[in-house]
Amino acid sequence: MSEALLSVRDLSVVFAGDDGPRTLIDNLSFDLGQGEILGLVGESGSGKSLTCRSLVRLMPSPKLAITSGAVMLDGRDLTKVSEADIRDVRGRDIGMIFQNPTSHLDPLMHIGDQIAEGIRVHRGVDGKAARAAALDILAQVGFPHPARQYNGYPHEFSGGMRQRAMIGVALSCDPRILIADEPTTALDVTIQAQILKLLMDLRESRGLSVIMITHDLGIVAQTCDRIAVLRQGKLLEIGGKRDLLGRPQHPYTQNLIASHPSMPARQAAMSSHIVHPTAVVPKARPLIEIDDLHVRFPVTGRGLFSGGPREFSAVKGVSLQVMPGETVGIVGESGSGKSTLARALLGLTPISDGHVSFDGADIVMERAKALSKLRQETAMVFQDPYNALNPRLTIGTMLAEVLAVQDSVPKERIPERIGELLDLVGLEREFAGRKPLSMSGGQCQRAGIARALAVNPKLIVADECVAALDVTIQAQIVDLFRDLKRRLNLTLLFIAHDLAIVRSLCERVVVMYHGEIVEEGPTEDVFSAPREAYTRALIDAIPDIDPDKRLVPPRGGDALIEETSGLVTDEIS
Amino acid sequence: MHRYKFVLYRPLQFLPVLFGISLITFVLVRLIPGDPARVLLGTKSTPTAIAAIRAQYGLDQPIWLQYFYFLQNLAQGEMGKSILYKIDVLRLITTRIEPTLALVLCSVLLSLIIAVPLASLAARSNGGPADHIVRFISTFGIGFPPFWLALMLIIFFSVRLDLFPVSGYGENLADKLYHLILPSLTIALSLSTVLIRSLRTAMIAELKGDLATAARARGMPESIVFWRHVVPNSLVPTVNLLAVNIGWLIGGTVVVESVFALPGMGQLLVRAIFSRDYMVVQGVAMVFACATVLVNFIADIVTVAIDPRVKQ
Amino acid sequence: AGVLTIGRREDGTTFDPIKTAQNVDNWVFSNVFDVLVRVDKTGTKLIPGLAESWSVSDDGLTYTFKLRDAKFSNGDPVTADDAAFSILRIRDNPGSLWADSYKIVDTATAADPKTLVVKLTGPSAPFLASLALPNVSVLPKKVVESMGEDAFGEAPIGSGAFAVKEWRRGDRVILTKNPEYWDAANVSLDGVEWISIPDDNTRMLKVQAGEIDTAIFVPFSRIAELQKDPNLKIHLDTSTREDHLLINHEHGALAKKEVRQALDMAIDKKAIVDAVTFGLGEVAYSYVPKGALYHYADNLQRPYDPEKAKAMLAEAGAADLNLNYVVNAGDEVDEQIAVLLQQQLAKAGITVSLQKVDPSQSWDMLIAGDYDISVMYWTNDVLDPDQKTTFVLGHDSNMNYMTRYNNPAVKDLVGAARVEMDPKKREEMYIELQKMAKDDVNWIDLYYSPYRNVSRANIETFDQNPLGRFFLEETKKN
Amino acid sequence: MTAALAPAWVAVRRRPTLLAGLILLTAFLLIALTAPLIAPYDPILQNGDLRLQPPSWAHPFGTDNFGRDIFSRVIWGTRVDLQIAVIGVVFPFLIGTTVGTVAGYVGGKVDIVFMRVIDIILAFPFLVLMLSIIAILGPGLQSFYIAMALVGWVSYARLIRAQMLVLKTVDYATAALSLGFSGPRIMFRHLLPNAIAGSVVFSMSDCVLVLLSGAAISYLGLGVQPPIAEWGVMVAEGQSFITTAWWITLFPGLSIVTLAFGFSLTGDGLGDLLGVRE
Ligand SMILES: Nc1ncnc2c1ncn2[C@@H]1O[C@H](COP(=O)(O)OP(=O)(O)OP(=O)(O)O)[C@@H](O)[C@H]1O
Ligand SMILES: Nc1ncnc2c1ncn2[C@@H]1O[C@H](COP(=O)(O)OP(=O)(O)OP(=O)(O)O)[C@@H](O)[C@H]1O
Ligand SMILES: [Mg+2]
Ligand SMILES: [Mg+2]
Repeated sequence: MSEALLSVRDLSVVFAGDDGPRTLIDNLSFDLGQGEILGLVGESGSGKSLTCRSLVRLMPSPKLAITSGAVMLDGRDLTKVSEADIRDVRGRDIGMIFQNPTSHLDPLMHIGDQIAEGIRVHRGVDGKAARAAALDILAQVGFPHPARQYNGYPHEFSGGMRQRAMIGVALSCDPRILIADEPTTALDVTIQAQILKLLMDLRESRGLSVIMITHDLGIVAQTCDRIAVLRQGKLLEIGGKRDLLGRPQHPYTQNLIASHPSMPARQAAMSSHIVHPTAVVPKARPLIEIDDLHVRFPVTGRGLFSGGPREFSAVKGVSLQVMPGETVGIVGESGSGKSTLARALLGLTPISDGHVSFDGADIVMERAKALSKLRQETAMVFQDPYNALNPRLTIGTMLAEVLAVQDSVPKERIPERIGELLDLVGLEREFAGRKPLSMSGGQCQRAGIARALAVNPKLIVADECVAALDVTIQAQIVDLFRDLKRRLNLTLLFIAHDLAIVRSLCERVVVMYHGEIVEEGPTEDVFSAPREAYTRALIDAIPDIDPDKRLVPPRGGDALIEETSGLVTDEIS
Repeated sequence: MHRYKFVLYRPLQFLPVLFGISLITFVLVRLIPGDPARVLLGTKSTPTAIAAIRAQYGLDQPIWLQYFYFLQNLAQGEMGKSILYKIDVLRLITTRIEPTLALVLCSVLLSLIIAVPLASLAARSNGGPADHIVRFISTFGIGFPPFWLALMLIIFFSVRLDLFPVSGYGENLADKLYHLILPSLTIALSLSTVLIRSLRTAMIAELKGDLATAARARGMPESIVFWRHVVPNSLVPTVNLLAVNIGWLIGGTVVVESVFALPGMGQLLVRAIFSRDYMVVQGVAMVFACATVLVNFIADIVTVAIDPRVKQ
Repeated sequence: AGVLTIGRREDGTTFDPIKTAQNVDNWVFSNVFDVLVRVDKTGTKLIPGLAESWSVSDDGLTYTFKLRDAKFSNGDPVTADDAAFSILRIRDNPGSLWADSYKIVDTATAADPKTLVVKLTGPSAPFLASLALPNVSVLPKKVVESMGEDAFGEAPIGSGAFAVKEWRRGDRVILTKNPEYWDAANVSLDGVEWISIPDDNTRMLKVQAGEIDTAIFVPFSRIAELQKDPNLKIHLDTSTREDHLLINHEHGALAKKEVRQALDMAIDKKAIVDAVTFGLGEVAYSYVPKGALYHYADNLQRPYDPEKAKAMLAEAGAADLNLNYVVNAGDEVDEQIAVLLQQQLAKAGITVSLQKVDPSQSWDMLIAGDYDISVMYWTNDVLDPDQKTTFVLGHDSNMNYMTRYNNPAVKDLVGAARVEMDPKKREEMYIELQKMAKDDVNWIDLYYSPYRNVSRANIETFDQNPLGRFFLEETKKN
Repeated sequence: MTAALAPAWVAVRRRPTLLAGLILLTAFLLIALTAPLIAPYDPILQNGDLRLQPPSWAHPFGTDNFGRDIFSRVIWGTRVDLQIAVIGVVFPFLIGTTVGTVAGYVGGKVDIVFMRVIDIILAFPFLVLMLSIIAILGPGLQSFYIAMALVGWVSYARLIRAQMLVLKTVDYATAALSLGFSGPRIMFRHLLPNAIAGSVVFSMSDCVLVLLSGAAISYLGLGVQPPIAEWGVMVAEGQSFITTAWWITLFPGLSIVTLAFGFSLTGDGLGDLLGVRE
């Protein structure tokens, strides 16, 4: 490692709150070397983003202030330089890319212009030259048709392309240091792999130094040179990735590594829990039977006079059977129709064609009967724990209402039942009086599961129910499911695009692509020997925590890019 | 251009709206007690004279038949004849439409001229003294009854300072604009308070938002951050607010027209209602409705022009 | 020389004289058109207009007019044919609002180009006076017929002192001096602009600022202040306006004459004059307004005496009288009177509930008898008292101006006065009528008020006669 | 109960805007409630000897052209004008909220029908409606309220509908649906409380609009029945004296402005409190 390019010394950031100051970053020190990729990991709220924003003094609120410490770049302390100087540092020396490209790109401006803007300001060139340079950058970050795509608006691109544009914007100022704040969290595994590959390529070609923020150890394992672990604003440990992953010092780090779904320990644990399909009584009637299901949505935004399809098929001809007590995982990239399938089988979305029956009742032919059965015997758990709970109701009120409406428990038994449910999901009974906003994501998700259990379901459909959670919490929730399944003999339909979790939880897995099932089978079979190229691509794209298992971007670059941006082509011509 | 396609079929949606408005106005004005013939004849009316006038204007026909004739006329692009003015309603309206349109236009421009800089000032000094002053003025200014404000402006600017004419509508373009300054100012003062509040809130949100952070992280000077990113993005919600307010204004200029003696449609309408000049009320209502519809239509186009995400 | 600008409340509605009954129109008609016979400045005498002279046959049925040499503003001569056409048109045209008043005309013919002969179906004392009405102005027959009525109503041709140059609807009527006018030599103004400025304040401020020369309809409340301004002249010209309280004779106790008399005594008219007209009006005591023909100056004035009124009411068995008072919305003066009357009548133990309604609707209510009391006003269009008398006392189709007053003796006298050709006897008859009406309290006379106009100090002779005619042909702008 | 209110009080105290607004409104409410006690004179009693007196100790706001005490009239006017602002908003709020909730949640044909009706009302000249209704029912508060209710609900319906369209796709709506809750329960118990904040904030500025509409109607001469003291009517009637007796219009005018100010401040504060973006 060469001489440190950027060094942070004893950095502290304090929040001047209404009830006294709170230290958010506590005496943080680290170095970033030339051409190095440094990973910053840690749970949500640990201060990763704040640290990086402090480097360029972009505090999210005037109530936050750097109280001590120094950020040294080229012999200057960035915490002390003038406002004009720090503005010069931003972009030119230190560029940033953000987690959510949608909100960080100007929706009203052409992608290309946003890149050209930085070039004009920082390099002081005229419009024409800036445009040429911007086209160049577009090509570098992997836009297949820069000239045409220059005039595209952010919303016309897919998430992956937007993130590429975001990187392009950051590169426009030709920085030496790039801060990437969770650049792939919002993206599919496949796209994630491409973006990470892009970042590493850029490091190679431009000699960039990168600070990579993430909470996924797999990503750091695949991309970083060194890793820093943050917790509650403090640096727990820092070191070379092999050292740190191999011999974590701090118990928190050890736990973090152990929670990673791709860890051998967890995979071993899983196999002991799996009830083999053969264990299911073969003659049992399937709980769910789906036969050639089609779900189509009317397409808005197409005028009276424009031709083209007026319907969009989200699910096209899916057939699937789920036995009682089975745990089936549904995977597939974003938009492949997973949620739609789940909603259709619960009778929450009208079915366009085909048949779905639950416990023998066809939800098209015998709608009333099937629906009442579904409402009483199925429940859903949702992705975003906060959005899934009505923010105005306490957990107790919410559960009581479900119990009252379901009418399965006598009125006077309701409080007691609420207690039992909370016990079941591992929440203190006092949570009955809390509202979602005063609870953490994991606690909310548990409450959501308690609500699902309140109906005494035979079937639980969990739609991306851990995607929004920290790895450590993720692991807890997955354990909870496993436990409940065993104790209550639940049938579980588990939707996720995180294949590692599915692999650790489910017996059977269904892979969806563009509304169709492309592969289906026992989890281990599918994961160890995928038949379809798509499935393989999905599996390969999972960043493994083992740095030596290299990340393979699926189907190599351009083909997929072409496809994801295909939608765009006719929009901007 | 793909995204402007709605321009072609949008007007079709408005036909039922206009039909609904014609029906409601027709029924409504005829529900009002009072007889146009009697109003026309004044205090010295006699029953025979009243009957003669009613017959002349077809008011003795059953109401559904009258409506039928009205629609029939409308289909031929006519709106009947004014009972009070004895000329074609459409012609009458064309003689009165200009001042109202000009007034609305000038007021809107003026209020934008007032609102955009003030809102920018306030948003950029968020929490500072300038912000407090602007907020105070805009909150306080909302409550002024327009006719009171108008008189105060006349007394101050026209009588005391002799800067502007007291009232009236000029002869040529420059003169007309000169006459329109005070009336537009009256409206603009209250309209701009609404705009300032909306713009300021939007700008503050944008200034704090991801967009501005991203631009700053690229080292963009604050002026570019503000004018290239924050302002356009804050305008989007304001365009709609403005459209609703313009729609409201179009039918509500009567007080200002009356204080400043502008020969516009508002005055025509009020007099028509008071004298039960049915045809004129209907005609003006239709014209106002069309104007409102048009304004919303323009607002749609503007929104689409500013914001590529919006598709109708 | 110069152009006189006049600020008024409303714009005119049409220039076809037979199709309007509004003062705003009539007052401009007098500038633009000419009539056969005019009413003089005092409002008490008929003087020659387009007719140089006239004679009436002994039976009172044939009128012969000798026309002067006059021309329309397009240069065509004014002929007897035009005059006959105009009289027959107001009688026969389906759009005429005045047909009833001219049904008495049997024929109108041109004996020669300058001689008009009008034959009546019966004798009529007020007929000659009715020819002074601006609505029966002499129009150029050829032009009306060739242009069409509607077009004429927008761009008329007349033989008055001024000609319509442009009409900006809602804004102003621009008149220029008519060089063809028979007395053009004596017209000083180059033109006149009637500008509509609906808001009273604005109109006054506009004169004060010197942006217009004159303004009419000065609010009572502004007179004292404007009088102090040395740049301005206030003109208070006698009018025939009388404000009165209508009483619905068919409603309960109001049918009793004593109750109505008590009501009269319970009202302090002086207080109304003071509060509402700021002392500029005059307490009224006869339905024939002061300054009008046959006004009876010695008519009975009941004293203001709420105590006596209360006693009279008690005697008549109407001790706790409840009255429903219909108020015209939007009329400042009307609402003020209502508020005053409510308080005054309360002193006599009468409870008045105010019901504010849209003016056009209050008409309907008055006609339907859906009221107890209500304030209305009347201004004469014609010099002769017959028009008002017939409407108010003659039991015509209007139920005596909505009061439902019914006294056959009065009715007979009204009829007789109409055909009495001897002025002396007629005057007696009208005095008798005024006494009878007062005794019966057909309504309660409240006050007479003047026309209130203001002009800049440099404007000379800005006069209005009691019938409302402006003599702009005499006005000078220095 | 007091314990439940304590956090609310803390939240209010931290927001000077809201606090100022609430204080102003409370003050007006107190004035309205105690009008008979604090008004020194009968608001409708005329006194010919005291006409057009400028402000003095005996008559702090002066007297009008009937010799009525303007101070007392302004105090009594508080009753009427508060009532105008509140009733003029309550009905539109109720109607609009209901319609918006149903249209937004149910969607489909119901939504289309309501949206067309809303289009019609939005394009309908307000003045025609207002003047017609007043002409039909007679001038006075009742007609005013009816006209306001017929038109005003549209804004609320649009606000709520937009919120509902978003909220009904939120997970807890889906959850409620999947748990077998009835439509009305989901709409009114689960979604509406989360959708209503924007409307509550808007209702405060709507109060201002209603007050001003009332004043405009008074200018056209169609305000409340005389001799009731109402600020808008007082300003309109005092207009003829604006150059000679400024106090007749000034004090009721200021009262309108101040009350409007109170509503605006409260609205701003509420928006801040409830986290609503305008
Ligand atoms: N504007 C702010 N005002 C007050 N506190 C803030 C603000 N922004 C962040 N914080 C606090 O600072 C701490 C660190 O936040 P930061 O955003 O850096 O976390 P993070 O590690 O990036 O988490 P995540 O993985 O969720 O993005 C948190 O406790 C957060 O509550
Ligand atoms: N109500 C709807 N109207 C129109 N299109 C819809 C609707 N719901 C979903 N779609 C479309 O159907 C497709 C499948 O959506 P779905 O939500 O089932 O995907 P998913 O596999 O759950 O994706 P993700 O991983 O992002 O949750 C997407 O392209 C989506 O845009
Ligand atoms: Mg973060
Ligand atoms: Mg999904």
